[in-house]
Amino acid sequence: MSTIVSLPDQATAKLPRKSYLNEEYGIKSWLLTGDHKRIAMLYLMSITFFFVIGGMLAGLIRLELLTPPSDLMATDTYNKVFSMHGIIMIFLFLVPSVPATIGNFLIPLMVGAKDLAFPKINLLSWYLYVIGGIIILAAMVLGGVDTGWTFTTPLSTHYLNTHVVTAAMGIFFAGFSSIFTGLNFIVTVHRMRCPGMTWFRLPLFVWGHYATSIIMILGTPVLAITLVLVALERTINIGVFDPTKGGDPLLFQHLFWFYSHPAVYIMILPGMAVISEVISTFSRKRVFGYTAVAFSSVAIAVFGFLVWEHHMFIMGVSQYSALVFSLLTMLVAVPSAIKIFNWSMTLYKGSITFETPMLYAFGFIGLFTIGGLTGIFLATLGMDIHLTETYFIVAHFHFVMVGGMLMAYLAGIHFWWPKMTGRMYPEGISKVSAIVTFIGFIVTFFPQFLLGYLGMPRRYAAYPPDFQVLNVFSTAGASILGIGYLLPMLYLPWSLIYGKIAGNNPWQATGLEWQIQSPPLTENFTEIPVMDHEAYDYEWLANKTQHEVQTVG
Amino acid sequence: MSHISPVLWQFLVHWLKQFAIFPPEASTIAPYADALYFALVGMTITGLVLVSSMVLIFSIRYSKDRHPEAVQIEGSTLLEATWTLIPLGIFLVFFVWGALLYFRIFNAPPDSMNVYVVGKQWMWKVEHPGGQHEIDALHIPVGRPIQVTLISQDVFHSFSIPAFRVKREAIPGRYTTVYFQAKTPGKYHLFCTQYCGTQHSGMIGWVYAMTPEDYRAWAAGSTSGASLAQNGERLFASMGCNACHSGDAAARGPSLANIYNSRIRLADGSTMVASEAYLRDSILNPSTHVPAGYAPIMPTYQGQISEDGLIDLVEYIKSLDSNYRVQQMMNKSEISSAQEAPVGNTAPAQGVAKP
Amino acid sequence: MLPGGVDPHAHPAFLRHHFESVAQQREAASFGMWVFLLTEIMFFGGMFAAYLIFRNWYHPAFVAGSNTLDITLGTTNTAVLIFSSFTMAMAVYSAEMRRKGQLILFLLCTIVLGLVFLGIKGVEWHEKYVEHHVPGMGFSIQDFVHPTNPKAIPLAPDMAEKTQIYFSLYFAMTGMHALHMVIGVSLLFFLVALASRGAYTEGHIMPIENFGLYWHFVDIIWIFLFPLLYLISRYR
Amino acid sequence: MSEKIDPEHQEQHIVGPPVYLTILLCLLVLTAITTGVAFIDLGVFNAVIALAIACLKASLVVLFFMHIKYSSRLLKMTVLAGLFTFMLLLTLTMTDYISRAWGMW
Ligand code: HEA
Ligand code: HEA
Ligand code: HEC
Ligand code: CUA
Ligand SMILES: [Cu+2]
Repeated sequence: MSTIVSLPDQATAKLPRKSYLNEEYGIKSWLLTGDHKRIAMLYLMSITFFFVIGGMLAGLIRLELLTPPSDLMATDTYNKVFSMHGIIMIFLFLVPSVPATIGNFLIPLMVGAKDLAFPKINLLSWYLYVIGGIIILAAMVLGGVDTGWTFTTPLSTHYLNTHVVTAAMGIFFAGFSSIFTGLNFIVTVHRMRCPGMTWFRLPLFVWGHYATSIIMILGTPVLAITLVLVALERTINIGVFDPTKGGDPLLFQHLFWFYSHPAVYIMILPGMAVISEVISTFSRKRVFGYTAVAFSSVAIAVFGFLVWEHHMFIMGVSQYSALVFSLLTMLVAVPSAIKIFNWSMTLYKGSITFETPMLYAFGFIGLFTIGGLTGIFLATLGMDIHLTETYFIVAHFHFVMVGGMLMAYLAGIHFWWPKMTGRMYPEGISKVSAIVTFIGFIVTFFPQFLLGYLGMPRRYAAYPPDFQVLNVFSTAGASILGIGYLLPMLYLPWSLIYGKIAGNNPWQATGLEWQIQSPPLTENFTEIPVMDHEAYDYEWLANKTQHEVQTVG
Repeated sequence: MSHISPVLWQFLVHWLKQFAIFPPEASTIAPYADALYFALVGMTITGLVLVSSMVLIFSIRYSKDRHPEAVQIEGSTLLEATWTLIPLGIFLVFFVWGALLYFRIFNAPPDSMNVYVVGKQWMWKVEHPGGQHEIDALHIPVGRPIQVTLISQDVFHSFSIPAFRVKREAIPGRYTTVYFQAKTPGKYHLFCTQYCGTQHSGMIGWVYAMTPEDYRAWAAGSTSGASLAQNGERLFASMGCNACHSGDAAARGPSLANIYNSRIRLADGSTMVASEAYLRDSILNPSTHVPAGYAPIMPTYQGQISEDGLIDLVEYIKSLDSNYRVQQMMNKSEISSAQEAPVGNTAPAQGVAKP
Repeated sequence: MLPGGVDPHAHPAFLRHHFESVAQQREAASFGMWVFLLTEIMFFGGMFAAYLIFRNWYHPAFVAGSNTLDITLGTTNTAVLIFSSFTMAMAVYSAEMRRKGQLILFLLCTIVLGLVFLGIKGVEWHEKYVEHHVPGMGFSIQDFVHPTNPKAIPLAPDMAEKTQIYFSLYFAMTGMHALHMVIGVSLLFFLVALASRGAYTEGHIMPIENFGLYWHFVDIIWIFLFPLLYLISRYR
Repeated sequence: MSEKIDPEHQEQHIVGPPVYLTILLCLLVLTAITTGVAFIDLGVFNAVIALAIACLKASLVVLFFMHIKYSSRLLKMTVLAGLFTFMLLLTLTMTDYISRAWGMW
């Protein structure tokens, strides 16, 4: 592949004799490992599994919506399908996607540590995730839940007789998994940085994950207690959310969204973190406005806690407080804009190449801009009245979550694939799949904006025939999209055996993780590194490479 | 075109006919909402064009072939300030614009005609003050502001009329209101947009916006005989309310005449306006707001009256208010034909002191 | 030199391989514990928010509900828990001083006090069960509408219904608190077992210190629960 | 480590039994006070005093039993961050509950 930067060690690269992958063999050495890289791989596999399930459910949704009446499945089946789709995709796929896989793999490498601060807790958090996942799967197999992913009371507490408590407990476990991941990251970033690694020498990837961890730690427990209260309400009939007993169903909304709005930033900040690395590497340039990008991550995390009520604008909250929250929502949108502009400016006077991760990153920028700006529609009070609970919302959040985060996730997986496995993915076909994904995505979700403005309500198993045209487009797009996601699932495993050997630093990137062998040793660094330059210092890298060429080859 | 099969062809034609990208502007609010929408679309397109042209131009101009050596740039405070402040300014404009529209939609003008809507799994029950009941349908005259007072009997529902660009949640245990004024006669979708269980997607109906004449004819034709206030009066007697609320000075309960929309002094010294919500709550949770000078002896009717019954009672108590009566009469005389007796004339119950 | 005389650059057996020094390990562990306590604050925070709202809405019901709690038991329990916090603090001190016997003694004291707390709590809950004041288990409002206590002000039936909200919160909050206590006491047994093998008196006191933080946190939660649940308008 | 000047790190400080005993005594006295005060009718001040005393007790526990007084700035900030977020939850939720009934009295 001509576009891959050629390297001193690329031509002669061999897989290292010893690495974290072959340090020990056997199932047990994986299931009891404390190594953050192995745990990341465990996560990668389990997350992919749940993504496939969630994706198949999405396929069912789209098939059902091909025609107006609910002909493929009964309405309550449909309700279970979209609820499980939402629950699985959010709690079992998107929340852990980048942080638990790529983040887990990279944070210690990037701060120059041998492992995360608490390896056992890291492993525990994977087990919690798996337990949560199994419980949710059990809920699905035993008959499903049909609450939607939002568990709206009193519907979920008193009017449904599906496995609400089971699903809630599954989410409870998955939530604690996410808390422990966040805890580990925060402590690692504060306490395990190598000598010379000051805060402002940290890669932006670490900043993004630091901000994410803040939300995980402070937001997730509120979701946990809310779900416990829902479960108690269902099982022993306490009445805090039940209007007939004097409780307040809006209180549930407040507590739920106190987590779930910040959670959408759990779902995007790690993606943004990936994009910073990718853009910088492939334009061979320092990220424009490093401090602004770093601080905007933290700003998003902090301001993210102040805006949850924008999900409740027509639910009977006080109009004055709606005003406050609308204003705050406008403020939280600004840091995202700052990031987008800084990334665009990073390209200016760069030396740009277009490897697959970069294509995904471009996809991210475009789609997230649309998704984010349509968020402004929803934050605008008067407009939200018309748009809320319609397909406009569905389009908005798929643009930010699928167009944004999922693209970033794929960018990250491709970008660090050589580091994780020691082998390159096939560049040609992966570019094709990036482009297929992009096209499929637009065809799937763009029509949903129009549908939303036309007024098609979300969570409808059957809809009036007026809306069919756009729905057919959407379904057609989803099949293209499915292929776009299927391809990496085929060629990435293929490349494990047949891929070209990557060498230490196939992208000529500056991060610490690229200066060691790929795949890395179990202990990451043979001796603790000393950071003596800024992040994204390409001159330092050039000098180093030159030095290596002189001494090695 | 011969190679396109006839079925497919029909499908295409059908589609093209059905194709629309925004719903009819059938209410007075709709143009305002659409204006805001197009402004927002404009902002999105501007933003997108700006960002994507930056990305495109730079990646062409500075691709590795053309620009092999990257120039390292730190950043620029001036630029950061620009792209912080300009988007912020734009967003704030939309905040103000949106807020104005929000208050407009949720606060009805005082002379609007009131319609009650009760949501339950999975139907909309509409009750007109004149006593017309409908299910999953709403008949309204064009050209009159209409206030819909919503409540739910079970779970959250959401009352949505896309053609009017309005929507409001029906909440269990609390009244919410939304207001609109239809512009063009026609038949429009009515959706439940809040997920409410199995038949959520079946909780749909139609809104019929009619010319005032048609509406009058419809109202006269479909009245059930008794207005809501009259039903309420009957309930008031049958539930034994008049035992205490007889209006006498010696009665155990306060007189309910003229209390609607008046300022009530409560036993704890605060005051409250007796809105519909207050009246409803006084019947279900009497001890949460005890008017000054009375003992909290009124029993709770929680679980004994349906939401429909509560609406009847509330309408009855409202009809005891002379101002409201006059207004209702005006509504009536404007809308309903002369043969139909205005509610106010029959409303005052025996024994209730006239103001 | 660290307390207990460990050289921070020495590599004792308890130093995990991925840490550079004992100091780093120690700082990471205590910071980690504090971050965990943050999540605990927010976990209980959700219930405190609910409490705040309903207390304002249904104040009379909260007063009536609160006045049925046994204040003697409540105050005793508060004192018991504060004492257990003290013994726990002393346990940490003993570990720092490398006094094994003293450490075990204080840990045992803490266990006993914790169990006493749970026992008293159990008695109180049982009382509520007998009085039909447990939501969802034959909850009855009779005691509030027709109080047996002549000093208590009878509630209107609709307000009396709302005592159920009070008791829901009472059981949710004290229940969650007690759950934390149960977890704490169970952990204490482990700590005692390990301490008697001398695990914490060789300079490796982090587990004891962190457990202390947890225990004090549980104590703090109770310090707030006590006035909020037991002490509403007691003068009635 | 010790020669480095870094606000995040600080030498461990051992707190002795005298301090613990004093705190224990304070806590018990405060418990007695808060229980006693609850039996006097002070109107809204009952709640205020009860909460103030609870906060005071909690601070004593945090500062001395939990050694925050002697800990690094990082740990102090951590405690504050928790309180801050909890207050956010309360105040912003209350913006809704307080103003919901505006215009009704
Ligand atoms: C990854 C997830 C994610 C992200 C990042 C966001 C980001 C945002 N979201 Fe979104 N949102 C969701 C996921 C997400 N959302 C989900 C899942 C729901 C539905 C939940 C449900 O009900 O099921 C939802 C719902 C939702 C609602 C509630 C709608 C309703 O139910 O009525 C609102 C309302 O304000 C909203 C707003 C926003 C805003 C303002 C942002 C902002 O953060 C966006 C900021 C970004 C930008 C603004 C783009 C970049 C800006 C520029 C490039 C500048 C452009 C230039 C000029 C203007 C000149 N979102
Ligand atoms: C991470 C989050 C995430 C992701 C990735 C997706 C991905 C997709 N979603 Fe999802 N969606 C949500 C989160 C997500 N969604 C949430 C939170 C809701 C709200 C739920 C609620 O209302 O409670 C929702 C709701 C939702 C709806 C609205 C349902 C309704 O309101 O009635 C629709 C409808 O089109 C939809 C479609 C899709 C499609 C087509 C994809 C595609 O991108 C998926 C493509 C992926 C695959 C297809 C899998 C990979 C491919 C293969 C394994 C190949 C083999 C499979 C096939 C060929 C089918 N989603
Ligand atoms: C046992 C006597 C009694 C009965 C029966 C009774 N009420 Fe009342 N009502 C009272 C008293 C006393 C008050 C004032 C104190 C209070 O609110 O508890 C009151 C207050 C009210 C108020 C609030 C008035 C204000 O000025 O704020 C309304 C409205 C009301 N009642 C409606 C009804 C209705 C409707 C019924 C029947 C379904 C009814 N009442 C049955 C005694 C009664
Ligand atoms: Cu009613 Cu959806
Ligand atoms: Cu949000």
